[in-house]
Amino acid sequence: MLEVQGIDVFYGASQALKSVTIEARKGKVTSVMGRNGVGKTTLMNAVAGRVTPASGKILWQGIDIASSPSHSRARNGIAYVPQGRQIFPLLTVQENLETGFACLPRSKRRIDPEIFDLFPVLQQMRHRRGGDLSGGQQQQLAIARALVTQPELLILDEPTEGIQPSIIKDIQSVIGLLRDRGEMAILLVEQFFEFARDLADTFVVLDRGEVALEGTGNAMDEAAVRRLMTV
Amino acid sequence: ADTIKVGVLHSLSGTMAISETTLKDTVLMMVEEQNKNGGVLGKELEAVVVDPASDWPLFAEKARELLVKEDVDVIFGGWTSVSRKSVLPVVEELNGLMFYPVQYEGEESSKNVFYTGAAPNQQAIPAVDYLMSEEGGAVKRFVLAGTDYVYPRTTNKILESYLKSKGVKEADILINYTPFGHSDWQTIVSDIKKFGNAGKKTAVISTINGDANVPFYKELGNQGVSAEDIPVIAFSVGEEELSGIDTAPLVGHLAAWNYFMSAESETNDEFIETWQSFIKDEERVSNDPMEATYIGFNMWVEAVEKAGTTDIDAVRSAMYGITVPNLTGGTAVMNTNHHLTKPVLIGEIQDDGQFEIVWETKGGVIGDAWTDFLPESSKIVADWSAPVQCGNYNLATGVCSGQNY
Amino acid sequence: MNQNVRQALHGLSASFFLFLLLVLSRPVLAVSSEDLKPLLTKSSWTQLERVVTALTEEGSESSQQILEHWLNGKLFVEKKQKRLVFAEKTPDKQYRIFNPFFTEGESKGESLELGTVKKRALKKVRINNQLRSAIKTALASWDLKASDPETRISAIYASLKTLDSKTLGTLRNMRASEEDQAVIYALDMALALDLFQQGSISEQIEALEVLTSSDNPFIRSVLANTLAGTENPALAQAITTALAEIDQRQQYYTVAENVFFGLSLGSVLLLSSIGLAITFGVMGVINMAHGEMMMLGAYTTFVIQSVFPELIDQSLFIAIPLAFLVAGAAGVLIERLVIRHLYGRPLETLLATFGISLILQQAVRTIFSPLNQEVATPAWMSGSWVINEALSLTWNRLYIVGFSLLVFMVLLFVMRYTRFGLNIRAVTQNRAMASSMGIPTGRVDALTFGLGSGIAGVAGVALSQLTNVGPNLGQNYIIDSFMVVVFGGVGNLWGTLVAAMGLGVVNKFLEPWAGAVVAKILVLVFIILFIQKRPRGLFALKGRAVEG
Amino acid sequence: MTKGFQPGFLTRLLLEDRAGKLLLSSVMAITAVVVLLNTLMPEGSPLHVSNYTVTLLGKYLCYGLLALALDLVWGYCGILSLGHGAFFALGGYAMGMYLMRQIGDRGVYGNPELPDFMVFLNWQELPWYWYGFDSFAFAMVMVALVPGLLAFLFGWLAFRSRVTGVYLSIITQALTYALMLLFFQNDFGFGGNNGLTDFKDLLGFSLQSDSTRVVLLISSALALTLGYLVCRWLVSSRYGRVLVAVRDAESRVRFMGYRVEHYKLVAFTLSAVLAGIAGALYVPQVGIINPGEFSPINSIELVIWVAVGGRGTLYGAVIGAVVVNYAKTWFTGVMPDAWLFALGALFVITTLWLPKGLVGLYQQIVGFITERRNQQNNRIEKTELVDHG
Amino acid sequence: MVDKHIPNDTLLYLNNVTVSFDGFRALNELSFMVREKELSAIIGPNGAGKSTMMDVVTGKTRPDSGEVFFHGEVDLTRYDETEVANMGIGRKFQKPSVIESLTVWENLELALAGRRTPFASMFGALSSKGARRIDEVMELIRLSDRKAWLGASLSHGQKQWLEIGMLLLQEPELLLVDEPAAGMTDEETFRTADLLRDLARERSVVVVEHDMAFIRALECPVMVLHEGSVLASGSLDHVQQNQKVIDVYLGR
Ligand SMILES: Nc1ncnc2c1ncn2[C@@H]1O[C@H](COP(=O)(O)OP(=O)(O)OP(=O)(O)O)[C@@H](O)[C@H]1O
Ligand SMILES: Nc1ncnc2c1ncn2[C@@H]1O[C@H](COP(=O)(O)OP(=O)(O)OP(=O)(O)O)[C@@H](O)[C@H]1O
Ligand SMILES: CC(C)C[C@H](N)C(=O)O
Ligand SMILES: [Mg+2]
Ligand SMILES: [Mg+2]
Repeated sequence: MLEVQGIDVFYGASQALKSVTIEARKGKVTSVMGRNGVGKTTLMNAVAGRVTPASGKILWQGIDIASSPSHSRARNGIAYVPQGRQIFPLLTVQENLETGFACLPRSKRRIDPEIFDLFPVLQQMRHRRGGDLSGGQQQQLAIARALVTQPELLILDEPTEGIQPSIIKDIQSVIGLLRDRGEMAILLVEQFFEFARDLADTFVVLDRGEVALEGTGNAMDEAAVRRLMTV
Repeated sequence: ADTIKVGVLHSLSGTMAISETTLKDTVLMMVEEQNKNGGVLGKELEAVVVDPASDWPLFAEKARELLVKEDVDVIFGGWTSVSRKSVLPVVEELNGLMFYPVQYEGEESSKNVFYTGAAPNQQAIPAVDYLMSEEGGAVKRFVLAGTDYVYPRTTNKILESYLKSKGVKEADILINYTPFGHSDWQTIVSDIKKFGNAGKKTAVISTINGDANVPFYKELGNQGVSAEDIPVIAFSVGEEELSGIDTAPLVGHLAAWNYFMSAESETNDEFIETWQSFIKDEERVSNDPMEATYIGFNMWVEAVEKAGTTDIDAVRSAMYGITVPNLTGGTAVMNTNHHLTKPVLIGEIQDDGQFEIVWETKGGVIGDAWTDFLPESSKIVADWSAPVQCGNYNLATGVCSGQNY
Repeated sequence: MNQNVRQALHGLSASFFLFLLLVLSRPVLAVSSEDLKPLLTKSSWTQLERVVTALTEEGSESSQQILEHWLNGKLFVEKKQKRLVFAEKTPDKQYRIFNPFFTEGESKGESLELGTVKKRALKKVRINNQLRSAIKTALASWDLKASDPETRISAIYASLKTLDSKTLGTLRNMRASEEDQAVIYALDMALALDLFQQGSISEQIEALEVLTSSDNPFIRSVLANTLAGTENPALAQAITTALAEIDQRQQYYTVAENVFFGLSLGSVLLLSSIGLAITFGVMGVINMAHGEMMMLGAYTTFVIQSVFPELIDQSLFIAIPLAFLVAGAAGVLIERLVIRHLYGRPLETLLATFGISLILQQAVRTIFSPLNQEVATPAWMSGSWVINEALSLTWNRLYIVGFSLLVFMVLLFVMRYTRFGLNIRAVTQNRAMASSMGIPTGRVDALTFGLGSGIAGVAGVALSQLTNVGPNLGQNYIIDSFMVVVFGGVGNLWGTLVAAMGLGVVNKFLEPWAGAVVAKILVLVFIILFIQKRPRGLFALKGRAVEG
Repeated sequence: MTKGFQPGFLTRLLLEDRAGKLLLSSVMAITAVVVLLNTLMPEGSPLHVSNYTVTLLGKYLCYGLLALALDLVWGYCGILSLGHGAFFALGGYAMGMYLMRQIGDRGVYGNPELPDFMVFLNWQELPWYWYGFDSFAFAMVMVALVPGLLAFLFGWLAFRSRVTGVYLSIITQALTYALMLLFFQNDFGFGGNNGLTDFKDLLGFSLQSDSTRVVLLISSALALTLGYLVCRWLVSSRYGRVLVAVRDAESRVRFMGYRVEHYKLVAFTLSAVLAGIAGALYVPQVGIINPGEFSPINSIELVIWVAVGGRGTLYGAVIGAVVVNYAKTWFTGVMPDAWLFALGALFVITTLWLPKGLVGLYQQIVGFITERRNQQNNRIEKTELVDHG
Repeated sequence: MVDKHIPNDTLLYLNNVTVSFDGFRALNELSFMVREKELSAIIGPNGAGKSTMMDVVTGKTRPDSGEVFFHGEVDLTRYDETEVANMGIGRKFQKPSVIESLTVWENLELALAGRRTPFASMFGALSSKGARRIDEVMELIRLSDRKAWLGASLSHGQKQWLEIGMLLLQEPELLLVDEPAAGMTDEETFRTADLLRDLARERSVVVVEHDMAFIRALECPVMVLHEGSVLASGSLDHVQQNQKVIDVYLGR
């Protein structure tokens, strides 16, 4: 499905990613881990089209999309739940969800009721402005909004940040559910070790912009990973 | 130098460009024509155009630039009084020579400026005389509507005192001021209507400036204020201003000027023809400040020829008493108070945007730098010839005050 | 004066037909040529006035037409033949001339047209306001017989000032046979006025009862003048009561009028700021070129009218969509070339758009000359809607009020209920995220800016009906537009509506009392103080959504 | 870092501010050269600098001081004032009133009590607010006090009510607009549209003499230098850092216990005083003050000078003011019909290619060099703006 | 004193505070107290009103009803942010907020306790004691080597630390900390917990967090907020047993 092949990303003169290669497959969760500032978000941004890699390829269903704009990637099935939620603050919850319609053909433009089953609070706050929600509510909205686009690749950047434990569990089970349906590939960035470990089919640990460790989920060496995640 | 430089100081951008650009073109045309006739003193004239951009202090700066950097021999320029006031200290300091071609409030006579536009007594007073006459409708009640600044204020002060001297009562005078560029005239036109409905014949004397006129006249037309009921006589609305309005509903409203494009004279026909071919527009109109520019330019040329030099002092003395034909068929004379003698015409707006001349003074009216209708001004005269040789000579005290040299 | 006929005569083709009709049905004139002679030579105003009297006394329809043509500036002397002609301007600036007379036995028809001549061959018969007013009064006596009741009514009111016995006779006869209620009312007024002016004290008081219901300003002035001159206390008392009643009504009209003036000023403010409510309010571009977009719209109207001079009445309907396209396209272009690079740097958009506005102004000066251009008002927008003698509302303002509300509604609908509107809001709130949701941000940005600019262009069409169409048009409105948008609360369309209308009405209620200048100053001070109370405008968005 | 007032703090101030040093020394140097060439070289000599250049330079320096004043509040405190022209004009009017009073009975009507424009409009006596302007000292106090007081009152209201952003900008614009209309009014007693003109002398020196003009130029240069030093000192003190903090995160600063409105008020008032001083120096050099100076467009242009030069650097503002005005002078002379195209293009191009203004270019070059020199320097600037939400 | 049941060492006392936004009650007659030199934790579902409570205490939001007493007598709801801050209440925001265009050192300098008037900051010099304090704190938050970095260039976690450092220098009596551990690695999280415990020796600290491991490490009483009022309180173990808390917050 998604193959990131040796990408380099620069912010001005400083290099944030150095020849990073990862892949994500349908029905699988790929966990990306690493300390603060190692380049996880940058990597996700590159896949979603917010930063352009200086070199390397991003193959999505076999086609190199490294230079296509983010909205066309979204239309090709890549949905993004960014770090920090990025809710449209002045749109209502309903409208926030509807922005996802831009990816859908006219006939498919509806919000799957299942989404409200997953996140009941959104149903309740449907007409409140996104910006007025509490942090955790916004995180749920962000995930729901990504699901509206019926994606084939779901990118989640630290979805548990600031979320109450029960919802973390919910999110965990939602991700598990989505994976088990086998309809989408999931890229998950997470610092919360247990969460990442429990979900990961494969994992990648970044360090200073480079892949330091990778492997399948069940073969994950906790000590090694934790080492990479401390200063 | 092998050319004689003529400075042109008219705004080509900003709010006043609407009016002033035409005058720049007029000067350029005059220069071109003069060069075709062999220039002046055998030398070619060279126009130096700058753009003071409707920015008053910039007028002073540009005047200085023309006089110091470009070394021009004469400046034609200015429209608003404030631009002239801004240039004044500069031309006086550097002993330059400037021709100012627009009607203004008077109360000034500088050694270095020749005023070829109308003084209040060459526009406002005759206009009132006309309105009060039988054929002007024997008006008994007056609305003085103006933009809130010096020219209208002064003109209205003069008119107020003139009207009162003619027996018009305080209650029959309504004075109204509006901001620059005022565009919403509903209330005022409606007030004028009400004021005019009281039974006595009423007229409006408008000193409304520039941009505000179009919306004013549109509103007049729409509210159905017709010239027979309440005629409006304007001092700042000429052919050029009318070219931006559909004049059909305005037929019969008036203006007082020293020149109308419709004046019948050979020089005028010739002038219009040259102008239209110069500007490459058959439809282009001419107006009063253009005539003032025309007169000023020709006078200057003649004075230079007479003096045999472009030396400012020599030219200035040569200016006094110089006569040149004006465009309405008579002659204009430059007086020693630096103002012209010229006729005053009243015209009615026609539906083609022209004025029909309905009245004119018999012979020329001498421009009065200091009006006789304000107590302080009436004491002052301007006379740059010996023995007075001063622009503000106080008859009461015998002192010549306010000179900067 | 016969308003309808006069207006009809303005339209070229229409007038021509009417003209032919009149000409064909005209009887022989019974005025001696000696009487008309002053028309042919340069004669004094008094002489000319005598001609009017002669024609009036003659009284035939033929005289009526001569007077009408004279009044409308269509009566000329053909210089060579020294004869009187009616002349009609042709589109190629020549004149078709017609014979106003015809002798007995001459066959009617084509011979009336005398051919086409150059302007130089003709000399217009002079007219001034004195004459105009004399002619109009004279024409009123013909209008009394007009078939259209409106015309009759205005003729009756026009005759009030000169109620001589002859006119009164006509009026009395009319009263006997008239059926139209409104005309009867007017006739009663006229007769009562006569009674009031000529009758005994008791008759005067009786007449007052009728006159009290009139809103005619002339009648009021007669009452006031009589009051000043009377010594009879009973009459004085009665007049005072009547005047009080009339003035009471007048007051209501004044208030109504002020409200209308206010709304109409408000609608101009609304039109001029609503485009800015999009480009600035929604997109956050400090768009100093907004005024120039309006200017483009106004010039589009001008161009349309010069390209299709025969379609003046329809011109606005062509101009509105076209102005939207022209200004909109300019907006899209500006967005793509400049603004696009400046998102996230709102203050710099001020700098760039200011530069663009300078360029556009100068471009218009270069292309169209720095002079104002003439934009004609279609017949259906000229004049006013006469509600009664004291209250009338101008059509152009009425239409503009309606139009501004329409534009507002459409825009509101687009922003609230369409996908495009949703996309606009999403993009302006978070460009990167909107893109990640599949919204083509570049296109949405360009179209949004185009929409705002296009609406500004449409506003320009409306403004062309009220004010100067010149290079400074935009500059005159830009400050007010920003004031309105901000006062209403940035990003809130309803706020813009209420702010525009509110400021308009406040201004118009202050104006009669404080004068135009001080009213404006007071409104500005009011805005300053109001913002202290509501620091985020009238309709501030509240909550953490805004602060966050 | 800064330890407040200490001997030698000036030297230290300048040591840390290389661009400022450069700017001030060029201002001094150019002024000196112009003054010397104007006074020492005989007229007609190719080296002679005309009095045209002298006044022009003087005017630019006044604009520079004005721009500096705006940059203090806009660049450092985030207050985008679209009404700073008002303070400039008020200072100018205060000076103009003094100059009018200096005319005494040398006016055209020879009235020793009333200025000319009052005489012919039949004013009977001098309005009270003209009292005191006979005295130079009083007038100079007013030059600072009137704009300062207005700014103080206005700021006190607005900052206390937490009016920020465009709302603040627009009410400052409303302020200058209202003042413009007010001063246009003839009845207001300031000469209406024509303003105050026909000045004769200043402290007894004729305004038309070259030496007065030279002195005015030198005064402008000094005022600019002093103004610059004061502003520089302010922004490099802790006060300046609070201002920057207010600009970036106003509410955070409140939670730190700072009275944000007082900080803003001090900066705004000081800035208005500086603008007033600039106006006062400007008036005798251009010879007229009229309500046009209050026009909102003037204030917008002022903002543009600062933006072109580079906001938030102080020296950038001065450079922007001089460059834009020089461009205007130059363009209006050489291409009177098309100069707006050139100026407009200049603004567009600056925004597109020089996002940090002219001095941004300089900073980039210097930054590049120092980066080379000192790899450890990590003061990176964020190039991309964080999305809100 | 407001209530005789309020112990003498109460620092902060919320009495029946209600806040609503467009009809929605974010805080619903909330009452609780914080004692002097006490560390306490607040947990509760997203949207329970935790941040709103802090807004009320710090003067950002005015409650519809109810009072907030500081030191038993001052009603904080009558004061604005600045005054509240100067009374000795510091706050760390949920979203880290440092001054982006100032350096780490300058950020800390601004926070350093001292007179805050414009004139004081113009003329007042930084004492050597103050400078030492800043250096100490910089050491503590491990940013000594980043002294001259701009706030903007710090990573998320570093910003959190810097903000904590700023609060320390403010020397507040009451410290409100909103989600300090968010975005920190586990190791950093525990260090933060240690630090907060340390701080609570000299002042009161109220911490809001969702990370149970962190809360546990704080070793302090816990209060659970739900729909704007207190649902449960006591030790962490105690509230973790509470069925309602499990239902609305912890999950199974
Ligand atoms: N817009 C930017 N400009 C310059 N540098 C940046 C920018 N965004 C990120 N960086 C730098 O790039 C590096 C990688 O950042 P990134 O946001 O990808 O880290 P991360 O792994 O997601 O960290 P965290 O866990 O804190 O979210 C960091 O050192 C950061 O300082
Ligand atoms: N300005 C506002 N307008 C409308 N609703 C608001 C506003 N501020 C907060 N709310 C609502 O009040 C409730 C409490 O919000 P608050 O931020 O205090 O929650 P919280 O407990 O801090 O949640 P989290 O743990 O997710 O940060 C939420 O439901 C939120 O939607
Ligand atoms: C009447 C105006 C058009 C010109 C006049 N001289 C003025 O004041 O400014
Ligand atoms: Mg990240
Ligand atoms: Mg919270």
